[in-house]
Amino acid sequence: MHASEDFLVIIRHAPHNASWLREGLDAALVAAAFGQSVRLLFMGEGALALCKAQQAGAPGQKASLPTIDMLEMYDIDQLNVPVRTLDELNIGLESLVDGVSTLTDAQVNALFSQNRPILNF
Amino acid sequence: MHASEDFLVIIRHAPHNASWLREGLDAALVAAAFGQSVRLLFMGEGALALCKAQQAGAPGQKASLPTIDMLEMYDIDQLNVPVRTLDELNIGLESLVDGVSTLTDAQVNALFSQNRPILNF
Amino acid sequence: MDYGLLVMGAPYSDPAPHSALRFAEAVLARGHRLTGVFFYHDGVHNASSLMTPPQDELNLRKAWKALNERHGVPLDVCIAAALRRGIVSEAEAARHGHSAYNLEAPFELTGLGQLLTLQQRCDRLITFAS
Amino acid sequence: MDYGLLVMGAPYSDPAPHSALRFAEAVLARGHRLTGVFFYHDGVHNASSLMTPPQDELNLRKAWKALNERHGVPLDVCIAAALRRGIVSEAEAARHGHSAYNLEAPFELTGLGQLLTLQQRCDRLITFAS
Amino acid sequence: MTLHILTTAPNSDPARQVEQALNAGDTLLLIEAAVTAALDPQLNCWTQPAYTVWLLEEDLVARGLGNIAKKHRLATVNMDGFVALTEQHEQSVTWY
Amino acid sequence: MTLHILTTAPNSDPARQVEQALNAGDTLLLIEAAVTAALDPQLNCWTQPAYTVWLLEEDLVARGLGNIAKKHRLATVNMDGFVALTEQHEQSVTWY
Repeated sequence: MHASEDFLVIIRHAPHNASWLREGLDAALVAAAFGQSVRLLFMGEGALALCKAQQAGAPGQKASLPTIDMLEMYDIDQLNVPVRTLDELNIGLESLVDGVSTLTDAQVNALFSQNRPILNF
Repeated sequence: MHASEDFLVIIRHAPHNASWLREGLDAALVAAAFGQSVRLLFMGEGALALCKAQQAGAPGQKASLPTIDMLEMYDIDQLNVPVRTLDELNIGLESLVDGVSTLTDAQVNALFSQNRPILNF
Repeated sequence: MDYGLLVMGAPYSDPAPHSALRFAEAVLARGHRLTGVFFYHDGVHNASSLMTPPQDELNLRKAWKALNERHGVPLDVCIAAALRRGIVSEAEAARHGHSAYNLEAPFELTGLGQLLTLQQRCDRLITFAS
Repeated sequence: MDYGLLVMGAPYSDPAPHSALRFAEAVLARGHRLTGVFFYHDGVHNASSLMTPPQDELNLRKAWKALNERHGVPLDVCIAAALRRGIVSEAEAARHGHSAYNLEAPFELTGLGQLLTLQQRCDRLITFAS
Repeated sequence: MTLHILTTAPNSDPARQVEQALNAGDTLLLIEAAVTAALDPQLNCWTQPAYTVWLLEEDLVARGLGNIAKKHRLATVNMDGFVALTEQHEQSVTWY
Repeated sequence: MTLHILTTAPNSDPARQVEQALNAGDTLLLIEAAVTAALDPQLNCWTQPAYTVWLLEEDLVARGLGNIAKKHRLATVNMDGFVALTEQHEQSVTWY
């Protein structure tokens, strides 16, 4: 596996729900810091991580939105969400942070047909 | 809450999958040891705990079937499974241990309409 | 009323302990008594004195400890669930030949029977798990 | 071939570490090399030296340790995930003012970068999580 | 009357299971991941008349779904209201 | 060609997600809780021709589903076969 390939990190867990989201995003940031070109795919409840109105949780529970905002600084600008996920959650693109692009079923499928490193959270 | 009431323990987790099943059954045994009359309801994947052909898992992974067999010794003879659960899993009563009784949707519903202690695993 | 809480999720891996703590504060704020908290399943990790979150995050163990100090709430931890998961008191460490331990007062290792006792003594037992 | 494993589940709460161990044995039995195991998320609990399962159950930490002793497989544990969850080495215990620790060799606390390095060095990285 | 507390997303196993347990007159409280039910007013729990459904406000707001719940005119309680619900119901069951 | 490893029951979120990811020619390996798929030969994964599906024998037998899988003529691999599958596929993704 070489640095030039598109490194795919999949986020499937919602914010405030467990440390899966945070630990998945951390892995994406570290991959970027290692010089990989990282693409993030938010599937299922993972798309809720992009909800722009989200806040910190109960006292002491860290918000995850600041980490989403940090992605750009690490040159992670591919934030992909399947159209199917938005339909299933009944959430509109306008509720999400800027810079998210949607993918058709075929495009999601194609992401997995190319040989690249994948981490699935 | 008094000892005379029917204590309901709900098991919803499959064997070998986490300690939920084991820890749920332990709670049922302890309730019985405390003199409660315990009824067990196996919902969803929990019904797989009753599969009579199950064995120990990988080396060192404890089997849960012996615990199921122990229930009778603690006078826990109400092992209930919703018909709906068997249908959803596509599993027949003949694949389960002896002494299991099925419940209609209305009977499941009725279990929750009576005021009794409930532990849900 | 007398309330008891059953907590079955680990800090940081599960929102259940956060919810349980907020609920506990609200129970007391409404003038009820909190008869006890019982930690079972992965909830036993709430008792770990080695828990070391980043400085800007709540230390759940300290939050439970503060609840005990302010309101005398007993914090009972299921011994069978705890030992498997590496949560060990000084006495259990000695018994099993460990040279260290990570559970100390006000948390107490106890049998599952304590959960049944709590349920019988309380008007309400509320479960937190996710 | 060179294999790496990523383990993200806790013993007893999750079947993932059991599957990973059986897979590791099978990898070696087929003549491959096991370049390393990386423990992340709740997988960090595999390293706890206080883990005390009943005598008739496998002690997962000892099984990993045996794998290291027989085949020299490095056992790396993500430090950020571990500290939050109360898994602490002697050095980290000193740094954070704990009087005890529960992670020791052959387990090593390391940064998440080690996972990326493992992925780059291996022909195959297989994830175990449930 | 029972208070059912759901902590998982609307399409999860526990969400299906609690529907089997709910009786007429019961109350369903959605907390943690369950508050994402606010996104879809067509879900069964919002369209049936037999039991009452509440969303936990703090969890809703933390996930950025407060306005969506308001738009869909869904009922919320705060933590104090959660305790009040447990006062009113002799029995509670948590589904997770 | 990718090896997809599923560890959760057939009606779970990850089971739905892996179906979105599977390409023609891929392989799906069902382990741990996913082996309950053996109970229902009508499930999508058994009736489609595009990818190959295997059940992990040890996990099947531990759950008492070995005979049911045999009756339904479903393909199984043991742990050694699991490793062989990873040799044959340059890439693997675990869904949990």
